[in-house]
Amino acid sequence: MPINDWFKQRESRRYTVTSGSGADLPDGVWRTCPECRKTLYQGDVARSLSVCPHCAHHFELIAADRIEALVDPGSFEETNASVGSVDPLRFSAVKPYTESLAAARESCGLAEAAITGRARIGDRAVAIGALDFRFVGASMGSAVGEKVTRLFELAIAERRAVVLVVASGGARMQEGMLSLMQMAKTAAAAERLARAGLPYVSVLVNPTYGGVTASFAVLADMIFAEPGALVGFAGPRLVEQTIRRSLPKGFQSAESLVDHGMIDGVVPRAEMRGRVAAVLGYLVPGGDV
Amino acid sequence: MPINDWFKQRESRRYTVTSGSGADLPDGVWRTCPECRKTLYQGDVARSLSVCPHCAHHFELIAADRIEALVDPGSFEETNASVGSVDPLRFSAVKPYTESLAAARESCGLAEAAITGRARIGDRAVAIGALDFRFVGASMGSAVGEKVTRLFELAIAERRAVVLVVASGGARMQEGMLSLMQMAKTAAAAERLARAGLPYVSVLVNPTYGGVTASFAVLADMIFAEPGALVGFAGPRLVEQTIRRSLPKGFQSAESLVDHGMIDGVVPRAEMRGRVAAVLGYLVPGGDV
Amino acid sequence: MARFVMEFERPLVELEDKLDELKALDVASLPELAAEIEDLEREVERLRETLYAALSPWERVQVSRHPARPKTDDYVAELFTDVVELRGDRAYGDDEAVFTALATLGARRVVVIGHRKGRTTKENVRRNFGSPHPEGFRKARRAMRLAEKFSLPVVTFLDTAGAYPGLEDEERGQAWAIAECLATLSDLPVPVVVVGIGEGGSGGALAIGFGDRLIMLENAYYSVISPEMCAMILYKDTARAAESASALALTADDLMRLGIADEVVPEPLGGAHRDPAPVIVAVGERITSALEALSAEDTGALLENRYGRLRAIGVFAEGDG
Amino acid sequence: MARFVMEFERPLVELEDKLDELKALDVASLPELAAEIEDLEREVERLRETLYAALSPWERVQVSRHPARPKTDDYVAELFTDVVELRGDRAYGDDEAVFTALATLGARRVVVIGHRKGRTTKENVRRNFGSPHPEGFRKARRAMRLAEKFSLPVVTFLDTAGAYPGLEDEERGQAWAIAECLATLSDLPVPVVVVGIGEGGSGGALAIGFGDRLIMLENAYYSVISPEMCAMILYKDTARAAESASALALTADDLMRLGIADEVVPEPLGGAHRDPAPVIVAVGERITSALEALSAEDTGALLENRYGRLRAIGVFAEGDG
Ligand SMILES: [Zn+2]
Ligand SMILES: [Zn+2]
Repeated sequence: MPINDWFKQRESRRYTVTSGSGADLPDGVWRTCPECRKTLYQGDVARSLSVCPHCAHHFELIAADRIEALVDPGSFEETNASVGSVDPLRFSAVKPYTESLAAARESCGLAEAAITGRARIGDRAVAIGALDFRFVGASMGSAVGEKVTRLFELAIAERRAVVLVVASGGARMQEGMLSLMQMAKTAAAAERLARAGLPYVSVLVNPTYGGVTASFAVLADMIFAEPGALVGFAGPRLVEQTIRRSLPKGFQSAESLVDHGMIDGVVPRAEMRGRVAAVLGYLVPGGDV
Repeated sequence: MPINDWFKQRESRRYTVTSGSGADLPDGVWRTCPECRKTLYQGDVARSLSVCPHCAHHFELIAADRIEALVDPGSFEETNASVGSVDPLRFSAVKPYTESLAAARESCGLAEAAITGRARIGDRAVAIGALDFRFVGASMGSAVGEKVTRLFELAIAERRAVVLVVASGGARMQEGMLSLMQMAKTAAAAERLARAGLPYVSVLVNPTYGGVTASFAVLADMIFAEPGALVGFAGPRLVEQTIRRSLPKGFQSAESLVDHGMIDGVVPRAEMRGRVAAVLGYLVPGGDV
Repeated sequence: MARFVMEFERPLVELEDKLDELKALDVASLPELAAEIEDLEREVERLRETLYAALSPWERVQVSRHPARPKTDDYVAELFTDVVELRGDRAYGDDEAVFTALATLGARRVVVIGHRKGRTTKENVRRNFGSPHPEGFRKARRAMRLAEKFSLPVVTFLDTAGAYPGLEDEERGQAWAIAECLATLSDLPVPVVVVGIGEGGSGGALAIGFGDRLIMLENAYYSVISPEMCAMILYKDTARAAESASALALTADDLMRLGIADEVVPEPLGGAHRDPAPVIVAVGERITSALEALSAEDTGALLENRYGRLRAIGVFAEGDG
Repeated sequence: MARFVMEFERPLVELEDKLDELKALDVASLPELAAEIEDLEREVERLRETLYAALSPWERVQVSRHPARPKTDDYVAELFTDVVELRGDRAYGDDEAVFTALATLGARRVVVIGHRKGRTTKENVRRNFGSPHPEGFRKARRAMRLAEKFSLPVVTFLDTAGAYPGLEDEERGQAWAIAECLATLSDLPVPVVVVGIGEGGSGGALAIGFGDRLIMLENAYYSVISPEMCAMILYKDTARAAESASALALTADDLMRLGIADEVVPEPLGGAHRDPAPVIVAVGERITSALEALSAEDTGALLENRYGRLRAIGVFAEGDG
């Protein structure tokens, strides 16, 4: 559906930042953990930040829950909620891009794959954003690029730290070169933040790939990842085809990224808020602790 | 002999910047090329910048010849010629350090392993220095560190580019920690030059090792090396003992340093002057060519 | 190298071959042949024009990959003097898929950065067919920093299928290396002129692929994803690359329309490889006038404009919700 | 871990063992034993004092390497709170031989950089026994740059036999990585306090081993070359390391005399491992007061003083020739 129609329709069912997860699953439902194959009660999963109580498998979280899990309760105030993708190239293959967008909006209750806004973490003012993998694979088109860029600009204007929770399939090919250029645009905005001496912490969650990894996601002062998150530039299948042999165990996993010097640590979801707050305690301008 | 005696004695036989090489060998002498084993007439060797006419083996050159081979004829004007090492630790093992110094001064006609001064290359004003491997293995003690540091400072004061021809066995252990600290001192001076926006080109010749490689030698904007020059931090024997297997062919050679991304090129001696001049043409402040 | 025939040229090439055969016969002894040759020549000319006059996006992609197409090496050799190559990232290796050098264009000293495909198989193996490893991007970044330190404008040439998707490239931080180039380029305080000469494959092209001017050759492409991979994702069928190429808006004209490219350098009928010299000269002229204009700006304005150019790219809606 | 006995302690340890044996006997049933024990105790005490009171340089080197000696980990755990580790050089690897972190000392937020030896064999293997690879120095440099960006003072702990002299370390530019640390540290616009806690081996120590204050533990050493390697070069005999250690002027006192170190933290008789707690506390106090004094200086003066400190190091003659 065209974005303006969607906005009209949305009036009646504004999405809310919900705690817990399992997206739309009601509490009473049973789920199977893909890692340990145990059957879990959705209510338990939701209460543990969607981490399997048996094997610590980290289930996917929707963007709103990502933010909720990091910020001081009730402190999030969304910005640019109405920025959403259109179909500049009239891209149509298998399914028209407009249909993919409409379906994503319908199922996620979001205008776009990124949610951004102001919040506080450990009572420090931040500009925070999160990507929602359900929305066209959290790929970066013009709208995601614009929202992320505006988030950096907001932070510069208001002297805030930036925190971004990133998951993404990469660039959004349905927007062609407009999408590719968002890599440069967001990287330029991140660079401006850095020049302004303001801190930026990124949290990489499963999966983060392609043009998003190769732009703003890894330009942070400190980078953390969730256990088991896969992060890379090229997808594992492409790499496998390229090298014509099978990939080593743990390839592109958060744990191997630490060994290869790419990130500062693998942090369980339950500890992420504390870790991010601790980093901000050092990097946010202001007096001694 | 004490340095002041040496300076008195030196009056009568000031060393001169001589062209050609073979150090003290008279023209009529025959030499054997260590590479191709051919017998060469010293006069021919000297006329070809001490490069074997058969296999292009680069013979060692004394520091004065290094400078002569790079600068515009007659443009070199030495600075700090009288700075020389003393024996602050009263270091004596096998042979007292003072004896090594006296012997080096006697045989090289130099106060120290470094010669520094002002010159012009392609008519551009430079501060240039060269190390002389004959002088206690061109190791860096207080005097070499001081001369190199003063050279950088001279360049900053007079807005000159710096060109250094480096060969060295590393730090001069006979001066203990005073020697190690020259690494930091010369690196700090090189950093000040960089901050002043002035160019620095280093030329690494055989052999360059240890504390000299790991300080000012590799902090240049562009680094070139002579064919076959060996350059590294740890010496090959120590590396071999450490890894307990034999070293690959070409290990630490100038050619392998290019492949490993450490230097900008291997440049035959006859082309070095042109290459350095070309770089200075780009990096020395001033109008377009 | 054997003559390279692109798929869509085949009908033309067959006619051209037939014409050559006829011409090789003894025309004097076969008077009816002269007329036939004349007919065929007209036919070839007609076909050449219809075939090349309006290339499809996918055909342009093929032209952009033609092995005889002028490469970074050719532009450097023809346009620049006093070339001093910079090598190595000072940390891991010297990636020959990326060329970096100090060079002089007319009376102007610049830093050149370009993807570097080879002409021979041996060259291509050394250069990984122009697909950079992380150290190639890190070398490019070193060249950018040198340009900054000594206030030299930067000229880049884009010609890569993309950053190499190898195992060790991932391990050595391909994404990190590209992202750092993007950040560095975005506020490099010297003029940056980019020329798309052949392939402009995704992040590997973008890493040195934006600045204050983007000059595209008529048949160069620049794309978020290769048409083949796009077809694979959409249709599970690389043979449908032509459709993808059209959908992706990757031609020079598309980039003009989208406000990403600034100018297009025309190519001779059939592609730059059919007559490289005038194309290379034209590129040199375009770079020179771009540098001339940009050098007049002060650094603050230059960087504001560059950011503004990027900032303006993107088409999205802002609802009233 | 079995009790570690340093060569020069052996006579004392033997007496101590004998004393322990006697004490284990039934004193009540052997009345003459009490006197013997008392004598032996006096003897042990006397020997302990003569042995430890004036350690030779080579003995201090051995103490500095004692496996139970407090390490970077211990100082970090005891003195700092809210430690957030920084990992990786963002290009090749995370070298565990170098520890980098954001940490809080009292009320002061700092960046900590330290060589990191392990306590167990497993830890030591992961940490390469505290001898960094190039990526360790590159990680340290990243931490320095972070300190610069966010105006955090830097505190470093030296405890390495030296940079690792491996094949691949050479190939990945060990010398380059160290030199870049030296350059970065030399004008890093925040206070830098260095603590020599154990071994200070050559360039690998120096890479994070100079700044605005150098605090040396009484038995820490800092040397241009290891005594063993020096002996090897001079005498072709590593057994003559003791002579070399004396010649090299590598003790804390030597460094004070040479104007390189600023202060010496005393250790308990026999070395810091015999009673680590007060040593660690004293180090914390020294760092705190150094930071206090340095934070009062403005950045320009700080950097001028740092350069001046380096500039003044060196003893040479300037003849009249
Ligand atoms: Zn589970
Ligand atoms: Zn020869």
